[in-house]
Amino acid sequence: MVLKATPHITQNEALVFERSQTGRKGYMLPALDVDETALDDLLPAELRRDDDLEGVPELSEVDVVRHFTRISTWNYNIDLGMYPLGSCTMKYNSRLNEKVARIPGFANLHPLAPVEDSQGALEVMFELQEHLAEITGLPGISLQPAAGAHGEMTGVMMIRAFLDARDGVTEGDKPRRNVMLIPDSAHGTNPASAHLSGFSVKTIRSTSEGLTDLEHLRELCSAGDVAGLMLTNPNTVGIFERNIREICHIIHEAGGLVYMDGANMNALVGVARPGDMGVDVIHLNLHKTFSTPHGGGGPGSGPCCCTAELDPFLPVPRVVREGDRFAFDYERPQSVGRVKAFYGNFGMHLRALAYILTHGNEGLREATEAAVLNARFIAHGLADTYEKPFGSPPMHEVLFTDKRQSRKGVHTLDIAKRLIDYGFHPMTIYFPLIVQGAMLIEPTESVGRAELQQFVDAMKEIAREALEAPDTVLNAPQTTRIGRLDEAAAARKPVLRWKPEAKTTAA
Amino acid sequence: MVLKATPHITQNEALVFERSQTGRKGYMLPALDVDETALDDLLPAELRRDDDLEGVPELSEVDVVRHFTRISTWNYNIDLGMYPLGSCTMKYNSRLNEKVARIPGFANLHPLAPVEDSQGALEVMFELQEHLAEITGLPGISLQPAAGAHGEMTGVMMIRAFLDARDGVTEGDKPRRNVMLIPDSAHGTNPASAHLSGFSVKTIRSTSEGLTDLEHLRELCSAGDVAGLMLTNPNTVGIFERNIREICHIIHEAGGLVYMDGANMNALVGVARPGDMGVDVIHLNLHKTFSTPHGGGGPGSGPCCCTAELDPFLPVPRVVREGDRFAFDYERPQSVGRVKAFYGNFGMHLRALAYILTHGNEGLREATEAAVLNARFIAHGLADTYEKPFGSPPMHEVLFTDKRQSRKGVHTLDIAKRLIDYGFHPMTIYFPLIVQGAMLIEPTESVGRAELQQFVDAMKEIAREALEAPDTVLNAPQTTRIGRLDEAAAARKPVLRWKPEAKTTAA
Amino acid sequence: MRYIPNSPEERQEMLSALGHASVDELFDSIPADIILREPLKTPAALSEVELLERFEAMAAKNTAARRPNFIGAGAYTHYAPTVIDSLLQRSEFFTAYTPYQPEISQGTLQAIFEFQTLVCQLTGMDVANASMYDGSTAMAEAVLMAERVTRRKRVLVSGAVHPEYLHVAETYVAHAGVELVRADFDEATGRTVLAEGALDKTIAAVVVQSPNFFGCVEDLKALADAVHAEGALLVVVVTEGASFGFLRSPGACGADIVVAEGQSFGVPASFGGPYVGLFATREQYARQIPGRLAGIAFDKEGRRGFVLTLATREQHIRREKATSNICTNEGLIALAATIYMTTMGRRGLQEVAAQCAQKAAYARREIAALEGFTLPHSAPTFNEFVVRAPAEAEGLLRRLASEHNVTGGLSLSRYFPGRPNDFLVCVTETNKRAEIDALVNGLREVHSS
Amino acid sequence: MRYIPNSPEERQEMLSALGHASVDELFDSIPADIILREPLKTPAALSEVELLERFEAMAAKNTAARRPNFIGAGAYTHYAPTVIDSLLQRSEFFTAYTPYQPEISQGTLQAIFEFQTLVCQLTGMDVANASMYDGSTAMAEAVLMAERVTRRKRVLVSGAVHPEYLHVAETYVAHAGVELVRADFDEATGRTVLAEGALDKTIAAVVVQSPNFFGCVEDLKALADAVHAEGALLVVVVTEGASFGFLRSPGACGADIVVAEGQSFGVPASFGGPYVGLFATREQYARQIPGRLAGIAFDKEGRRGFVLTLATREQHIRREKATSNICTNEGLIALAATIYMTTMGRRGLQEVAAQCAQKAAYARREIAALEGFTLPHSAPTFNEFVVRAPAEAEGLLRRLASEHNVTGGLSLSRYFPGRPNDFLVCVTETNKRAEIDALVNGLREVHSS
Ligand SMILES: Cc1ncc(COP(=O)(O)O)c(C=O)c1O
Ligand SMILES: Cc1ncc(COP(=O)(O)O)c(C=O)c1O
Repeated sequence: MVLKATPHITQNEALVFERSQTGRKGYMLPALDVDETALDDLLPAELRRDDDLEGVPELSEVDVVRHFTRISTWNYNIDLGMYPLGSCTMKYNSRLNEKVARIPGFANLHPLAPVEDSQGALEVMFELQEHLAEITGLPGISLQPAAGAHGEMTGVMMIRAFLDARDGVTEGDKPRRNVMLIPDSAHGTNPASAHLSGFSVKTIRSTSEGLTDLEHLRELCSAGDVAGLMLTNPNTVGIFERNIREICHIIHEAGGLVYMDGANMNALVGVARPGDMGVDVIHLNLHKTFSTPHGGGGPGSGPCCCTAELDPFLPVPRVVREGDRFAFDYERPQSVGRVKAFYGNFGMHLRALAYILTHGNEGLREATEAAVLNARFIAHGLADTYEKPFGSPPMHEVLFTDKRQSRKGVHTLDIAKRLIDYGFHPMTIYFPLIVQGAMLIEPTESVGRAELQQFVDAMKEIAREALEAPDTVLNAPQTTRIGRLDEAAAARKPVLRWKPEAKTTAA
Repeated sequence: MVLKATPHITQNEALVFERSQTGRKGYMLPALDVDETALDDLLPAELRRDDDLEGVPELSEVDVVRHFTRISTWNYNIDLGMYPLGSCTMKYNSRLNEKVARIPGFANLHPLAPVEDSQGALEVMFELQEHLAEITGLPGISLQPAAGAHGEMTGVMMIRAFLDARDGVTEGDKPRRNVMLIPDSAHGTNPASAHLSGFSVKTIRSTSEGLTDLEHLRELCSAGDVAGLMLTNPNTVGIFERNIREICHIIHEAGGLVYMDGANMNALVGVARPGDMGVDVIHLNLHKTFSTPHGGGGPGSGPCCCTAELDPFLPVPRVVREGDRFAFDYERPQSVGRVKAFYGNFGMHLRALAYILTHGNEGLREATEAAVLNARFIAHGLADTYEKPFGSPPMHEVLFTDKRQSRKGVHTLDIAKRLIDYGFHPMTIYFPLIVQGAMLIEPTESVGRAELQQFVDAMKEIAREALEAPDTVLNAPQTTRIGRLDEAAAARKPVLRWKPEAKTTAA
Repeated sequence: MRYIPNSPEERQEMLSALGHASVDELFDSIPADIILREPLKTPAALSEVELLERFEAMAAKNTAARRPNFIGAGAYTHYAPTVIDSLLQRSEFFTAYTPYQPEISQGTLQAIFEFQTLVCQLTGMDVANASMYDGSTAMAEAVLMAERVTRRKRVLVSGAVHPEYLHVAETYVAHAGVELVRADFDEATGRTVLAEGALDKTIAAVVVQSPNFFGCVEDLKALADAVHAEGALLVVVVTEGASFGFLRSPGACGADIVVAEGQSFGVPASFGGPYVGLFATREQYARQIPGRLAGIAFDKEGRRGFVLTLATREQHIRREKATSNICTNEGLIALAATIYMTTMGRRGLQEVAAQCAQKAAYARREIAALEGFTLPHSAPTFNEFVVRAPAEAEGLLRRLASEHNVTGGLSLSRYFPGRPNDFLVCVTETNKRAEIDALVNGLREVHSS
Repeated sequence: MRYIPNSPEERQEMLSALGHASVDELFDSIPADIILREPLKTPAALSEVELLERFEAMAAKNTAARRPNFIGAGAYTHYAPTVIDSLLQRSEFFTAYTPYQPEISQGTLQAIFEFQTLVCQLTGMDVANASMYDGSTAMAEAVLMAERVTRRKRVLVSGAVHPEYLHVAETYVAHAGVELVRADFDEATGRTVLAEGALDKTIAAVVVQSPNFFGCVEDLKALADAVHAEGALLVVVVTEGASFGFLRSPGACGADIVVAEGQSFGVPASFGGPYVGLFATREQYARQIPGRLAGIAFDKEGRRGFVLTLATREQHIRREKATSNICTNEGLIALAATIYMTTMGRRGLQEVAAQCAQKAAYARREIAALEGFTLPHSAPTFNEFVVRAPAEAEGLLRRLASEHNVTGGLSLSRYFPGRPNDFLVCVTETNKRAEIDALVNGLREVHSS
């Protein structure tokens, strides 16, 4: 087995505040070129800052560059290799897209500049909307939501608004249909978004096959209070809900609407369209399927795509074409309103459009095929070694558990940490919650055969270690500059900011 | 002692050729938009390539990005910290300068584009020339040489041409004055450049103080065949040649000219000017003093600066101002000719000009002061621990030797390797050749007090280890992904390229 | 497709090894009737050259991006030191995920911790989170948090907060059982006023922006005293982060929650996003904060590191009971802001703020001296102020753009149809005196012709 | 100065700790009479904003950079994939020094080894070095090496090598005891001819460029045979690296030393530099190569790594006896070329070359069909060719630029006063058909009006 990684000397680095030295400067401004106004004429003293920004660091430019360069080297990242976080679609973030987003005509454009002088930006948004509509099969699009959860909130609020419009708001303030059905396997943002939108959440069970339990669904629907269903498809165990048409039918029959969490669209683009399945509204994660960089936690972009029926309820403003110009349309009286100032994370729209145009229609499908194939490769490679809780062939991600290893006291967390020693970023762990010790592996299309094989080999090797030398796994990682951190202690007595007197070493 | 560095997991990576897989593609071109010509009409088969470029890698863009990102992480670099290579002036490479060099109006400009449509580029060169003239006190400038050694060659060829013009070329082909004096402490490029320019090299001894031996100099000059002297100042042991006026006088009296190797100008900018010392011609290393990035070995830029007397001998073309426009002047009959196609490493000229303008005249001096101060700090910190072969206070770099440590079998090489474990790039070692076990330390102005202190502490710790645990030092580095490499074996049976059948593991 | 490592041939081999005859078999679990039988009707692939040309052509149509600009109103033009983008573009930062595996994510985690600290320092608060989507959603989350903290259902919002922020808050609270009540606005001063009786024990919080949407600096201290007297919280919104370098911090004035837009900290205008929401509060409310938090942790050997902490507030643990539904935040933009604050530093943040205030004061003076133009509000301002024109602002600004190549400000009629002649002018350290003079002359000429 | 970490106060403290009263004492070893007493007369410091504005203003004067361009002649406009510059900008690459400490420089070393291999593959040679300054100096070094290898003192240089390369070689050999003799040039074919008797046992090497300066592909095989018959070396110069993807490699034709300009491999024109010189030769001459070489080495545990090797050829060891004086080379540009060759790869290098040849053939045809314009040379070409105009080329091209916004080629009169009507046209894959058509139409119109 070729070793994927080896420890190498890496710089340590304190906090910026600890590096700071009085008098250092990392900036220079042009000299003030207007006649100076006396301070008190600018602003009365009692409204002025009086702490001289004490504590804010003072550093030279070199300090800044070294500080952030050093700490950056402690991060794993996509450019170093496979990043198989299930549900996260960590695919290659193209440099070309970064360049596009930095074209001055976009980067320097103020969101409130006159629309006639911002036509290029509106064109970008409009074109992206068109393509997303084609990809999802859902014609109504808003690019305003800033991330997946934000898109969920928008989408379920649209369901709320649609139902209210259709059914009327009965019984004073409390609307009639108030239940949002969510599978037990769903991502935490789904119930959180539903709750934020005023729904009460009921959980649908999954079958032993890892699919939505249709019987349970029907049962829940029979109560007559169902507003809708939030479903991820392929679901969070990586399996396509093959009864999707039926599911949608049941919900529709019960008077509800179907929200699809599009986090897993990387399994479907160019192959099948949510609109064709009966879905009413979906959000996409441009920062997953369409490769806009995750940036260590964000930004994302979570466009909402919906049927023509739901279109009037999308957030304002909408980007519309009027002849050969583009405009913002605010006149949507049924709209849920605004979910964010301005028009969404435009910089991400640019990148996603660049992704779609660079791939081309055939490339989009090719990426889907390659992503699913890679997941299958892993599923196949590990089938004999790890417990696969569900039999169905996985789509773009595959779920295993630590069932076999945990008998020896080695758990998912340990396996994940040991993968670090083998040079990999671990998979998503303990999600979805419905299986114990979940390990959700999503290689994406951005990994070549050799590295997939290395991953399979590493996982097998860890399984062997779990049997033969469990301590190696339990004490992992051993090759990182810092070991497992005591997260429980951190949460018990949280230190969330630096202070001059802060205790910075262990007791 | 705060640990400066710690090992951390790092990706391994094979050669691009080993990563290559038939059929992978990392590029896309626009489709050919002209009528196709039959291959044989383009070029007869016997002139066409017939090996299908076998062996050239086939990789996706992701492969390329991962390959080069991974291998990059094995490099130490300025942005990680102090890089105290003596004689190399590894100072901060500003990002701003990189941006300047990439402005499309410069980056996309063809060197043979009409001069009237390239005025901005000529202006850059002209302005840089003016500033370098002011900084060196030498009015004649050519930006053509591509590096220090290239500047040396240019400069000594100018001396040759000047002497020939002054004295005539006597005795057939062999000119009368043919001896170039070079201190034994000089950089290897000096004798090599002198040789390339047809001079025979005579070596001047250094005094026990580390200075040019004036007596020896006078003696060598008395032969009457001296064409010139190549002197580094501050010299390569980091000491200012305080007799520089006298030295120049001796050479001039003997009918020769003085070439100054300007590699160490970081000790002098804004403080003293070679032109005021009596120097006739100098090269600057823009990639040292003026912070253009070293790029893992280059590019450099080695402008030649000379007295008005030598000006006619500078390479062609010259950049000149004619009223309010700039032009290339080729009409310099006495010129040594051309040393490079086009006009030198223009991209480096841009960066150097940006350096000069960003620092401003006061900042240039400030940098010099800070650089010398930092070297003094180290000199002082290590004075008790390492042998300092020369007593004079150092300028921008300080020389120590391994004399004390070598008694225990620990040599300069070992100390250097051990510094790696402490998170530092080693200093320049075994240069200059005149002292045994040389360690030449140049911190530059780009290092803060804390890191200087860390360096001093590390060096002291190593000295302690050399006494108490010499094996730790002898077996260093221990924290890198690869250990000391067998350079002797590599040179005995050199493998200088990959081949499909290449043996890639040790015998 | 050049981003996919495995070549078609390799993929065919892999398929065969898995026992598949064709790639279509991979999708066997999808019912045949919903399988797409035709290629998507999106365009065919473009090469890099073609793609860049297309985007450059679209960018060229954004003529506003090439003009001196005096619009602020939630997005501010400040100088961003070059190092910011150069560091952001390290793949170690921009291609990393949320730092769920701390051992190989310390770079991101330490940067978040530094961001949190800087936000606390600037706002004058105790704790700050790892970021919200932007200022507007941060304000909406603050409203929801105030309800959680106080268990009261009514929130008084100043009429001088950014209208789009208000609109967002309305959307967020629509189904949360929280009622937004508009606080009064004094046209003469340009400040928020709490009408007699507006405040009582049913009020969870009062939300004010300072400098407010009209550029006026609010008297936060007085507001805080009034609000606290009723046991409510004071939520302070800041859209112009540069003001922190000059104005008394909201924390020092008594704010309980401070939310801000961080775009001023080295983030490009980029037609409205991505930006970054700042969210800070007092220590005692730490467990009610929405979003991620990084905190210090130690390993077995006592080495200091950082982890995401207090996760039990969050959706992935608490699901519908979470403090917010936010998951992905604005990590990279928070990093940009962190690098900005660090590079400008203690002195630079103050100098930028001072230059903004000085230049705005100059512009204010010059415009006020123009015949026909007045300044309707009397309260002190920072770098933004309302001008009342002698004619419809919309038309005036349009002519200013086309005839004088200056984006002169934002017509208030966009949000306030009742104020057709008013427009909002923002001046930052990037506006040269010559630009300000061009604006002033332009106003004079456009008006007089 | 913001690039200097230690603040003035810190520096004062350090000075005091070292026992100095003032900073001037640091320079005590410099005689007082040569110490500068006044500040340099260079300008005062500029901020980033001001600096960028100044450079942008100068760049804007380079109007040629914004026009379609048909000049090649040693610098070629090819498409450079975005990844190149993005990888080059990793500080790990661009701020590293020459890899003298292999344990912490393996990234640079491995890249050099890959570069050397790629150069061998493209040129068809056995060994290549880590780079020379550029193509012109590489050619001069090849001449000197030929002398070392053969111990003969005369070198026959084709009159169809780039005139600036020739000029550089003349400078380099001026004091090396090597005589450069001009080989004949056949105007009809556009190829080099070795006149009867030109070759004999005093000739160290014959130097030809192919495609030569006039774009004509030389018959290298025939030349090699003739040259080898006299025991001399064939030195082949290539200025247009893209040609390697289409032309028989010099190695396959019998070249002994191949030197080339690598600018075509993803390196911007940048007004002439930095570029990168390629230098390759046969195995048996490896120890005569100038410049650095990376080779494989192993550590004690048998792990493969790379080191700079055969250093005894170099100036830092061998001093005046070194094979060259070169020290700093063009490392980063060699890396750019390596990334280019790797990204384009086996297929892309051939496709670029084919497109160049196709587009040039199209342009050639169209121009040849213009009344009054002829193609003076009959030999096959790659992507560059000479056009004979019915009038002075210089004036024609000037009008083409000003009236049709096209840089139509290079007037040969720049180097060959005797060829006033000839100009050299280069077409690459980046020239769209519309640009070529504009050139052709422009020529027609300018000529006929
Ligand atoms: C299945 C699923 N749904 C929703 C989300 C939430 O998306 P975001 O993080 O963009 O808010 C995620 C991503 O983490 C997810 O994996
Ligand atoms: C003292 C000295 N002289 C000359 C040189 C040669 O300069 P370059 O490497 O730019 O050719 C160097 C640099 O290595 C040097 O340190």
